[in-house]
Amino acid sequence: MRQAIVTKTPVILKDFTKGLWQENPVFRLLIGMCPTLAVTSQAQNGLAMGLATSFTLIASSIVVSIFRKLIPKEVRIPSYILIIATFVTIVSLYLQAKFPDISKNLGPYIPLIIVNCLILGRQEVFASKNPTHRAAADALGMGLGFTISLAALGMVRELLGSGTIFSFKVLGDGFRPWIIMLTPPGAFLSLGLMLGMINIIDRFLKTKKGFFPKFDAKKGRT
Amino acid sequence: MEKTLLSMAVMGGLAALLGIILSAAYSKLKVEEDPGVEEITELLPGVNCGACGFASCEEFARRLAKKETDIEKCRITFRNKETVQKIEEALNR
Amino acid sequence: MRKGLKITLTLTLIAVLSGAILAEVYKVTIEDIKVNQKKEIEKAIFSVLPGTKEYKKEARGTRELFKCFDDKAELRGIAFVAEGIGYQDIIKVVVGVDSGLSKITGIRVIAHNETPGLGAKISEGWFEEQFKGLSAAIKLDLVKGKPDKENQIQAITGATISSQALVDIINKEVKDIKKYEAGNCD
Amino acid sequence: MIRELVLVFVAAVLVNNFVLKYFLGICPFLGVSDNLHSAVSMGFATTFVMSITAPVAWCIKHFVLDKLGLPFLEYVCFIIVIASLVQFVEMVIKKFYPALHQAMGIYLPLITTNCAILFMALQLVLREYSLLRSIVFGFGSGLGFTLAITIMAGIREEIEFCDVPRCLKGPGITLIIAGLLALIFVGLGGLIKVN
Repeated sequence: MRQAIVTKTPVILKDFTKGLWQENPVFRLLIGMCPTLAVTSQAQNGLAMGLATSFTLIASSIVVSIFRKLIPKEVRIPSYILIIATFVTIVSLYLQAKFPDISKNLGPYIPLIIVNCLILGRQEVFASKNPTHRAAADALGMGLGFTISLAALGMVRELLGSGTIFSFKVLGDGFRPWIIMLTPPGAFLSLGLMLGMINIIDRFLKTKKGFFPKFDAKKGRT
Repeated sequence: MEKTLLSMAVMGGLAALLGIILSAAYSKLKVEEDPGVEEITELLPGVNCGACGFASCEEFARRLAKKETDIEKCRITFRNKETVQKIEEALNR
Repeated sequence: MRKGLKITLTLTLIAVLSGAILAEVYKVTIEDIKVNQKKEIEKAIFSVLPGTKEYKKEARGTRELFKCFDDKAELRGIAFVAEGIGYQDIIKVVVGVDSGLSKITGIRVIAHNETPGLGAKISEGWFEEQFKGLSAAIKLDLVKGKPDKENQIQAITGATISSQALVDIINKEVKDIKKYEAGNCD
Repeated sequence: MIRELVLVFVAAVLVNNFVLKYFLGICPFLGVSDNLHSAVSMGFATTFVMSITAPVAWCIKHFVLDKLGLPFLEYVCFIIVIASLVQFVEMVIKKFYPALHQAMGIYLPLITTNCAILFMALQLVLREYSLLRSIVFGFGSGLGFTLAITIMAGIREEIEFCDVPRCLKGPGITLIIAGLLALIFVGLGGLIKVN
């Protein structure tokens, strides 16, 4: 165990930051899309959904990684789902009790956190194979990445859809809000375009050469 | 207190019933799967989320074994270096 | 067989544990949830029938009816919860009518699953304001542009179905209440 | 009665389309829809699984949860029974009917992380549907999912030959196409007003 401690700190840091950009659940891995599209018509709802999902992810990652040796291989998926469902019910009851209006806004999408591919995926791929502290770091990073992405998408859609961010009036009265941004088509379009933008930024960061690929007459686009 | 006991009883009963059904099924209904595919299925997350285009990781593993698709499609694990590497080993064996 | 036992044991253990935790959490949160629901209805009643000091709940068939009294214990009016199908899901609205059942004193939407930012605007103040003071005798109808006649409501842009649904619910409910009250006017 | 069931069915397929309006089943929707054949079989398998889930969910709610007054166990009971039940059914089919398993069974495990199925189970409970109406609702929603995923698969097969900007390749362009499809389905919004 002595040797592990020496190399541990960077690994934890790597686990944490991985979830923020390289393996950002929404824009890179593209999992957990159902709530992303559904509740981000207002930044506040997106943030609340992000936090609720992160809490569930962190809590179940910790529990799963603690009991990872005890759960037999055959029933690992039903057991993980049971743990996640318990935490989601706790979150749902807590929101109904303490934040009734957020619970009303998120409505039917809170229980969908149980079947969010992100959480079950992380349990299976990471939490059930690594010690608790690494699982917690990974869950924290993934959760934060998820929340930031949802809040960002929520802000964009709310800004364009109703001219406000977190219901503070940002764009003046002259701005006619794009109602489409609040409807399902707006959700798909804005997420698709944001995905494209993130890919461009990522390519720019990676190549650092030109922003637009140089067009090479012979070989076509490089 | 009575509600808690009731809820524990209901959940316990339900899970026990399902546990028995599943364990019986596992032993009796074992279908020989060719080991290569089984090994890959073990490596895949087994979450059956359908993001790879196939409804179950088992099916995805079978297609991987037949080289009809590539690991890139499984969006949960394709960034996970160790698993991808293990799967590649299993594939070219 | 040992493996089968291990599977069943793990599943049952997790399930029992989760059942216990959930029961406890439910017990802790159920009061708050009930308080929230009660506060919601109370807030709605007080906003729908201003000046009400306390209210008495009465059963009316399957739904409840709130007889509201002001400080001099006179009957200020009747508030009731109306339900109906909106664009996506059920809309619950509290409607207040004055004691003579002639005027709508106000409405307050307490539960809906309409499209956030669009249909959800039915629960915003300005839309509910339009119903205040309208006569309960004739049917309300929805108008796309500026309302000119007396009993007209301006629809929310982009959410006509939700606005129409709300107007229909109120029309139907007011008619029911009048029938019910006429039946056994105490 | 029949008229109402037809209304619920058409509403579930067209008006309240699970993918394009409630954003459900997006993971399979983005993943599977690049060839028509697998999209159609995935769609029908989902419909098959949803038609099983609807009555099971209804029974759990009415015979177990309501009778014993345990509303908070709703999510946990639903998900664990449905997931295990389908895993069992899949094994039975795989063992005794390999041919059927090849066509349909391989899609059964799909249930574990498909938002559409859990959402549908919770919705039919929330709206207090009768048993028959729940089954029609489940079946209709599954068909709605199949409809959306098949249309998308058809379009995406054409997209292979178009010059899609590099940053939008794959999921990006699919989301934009889905946005346009959703726009069309919004047009069907007021078609039927039914609970």
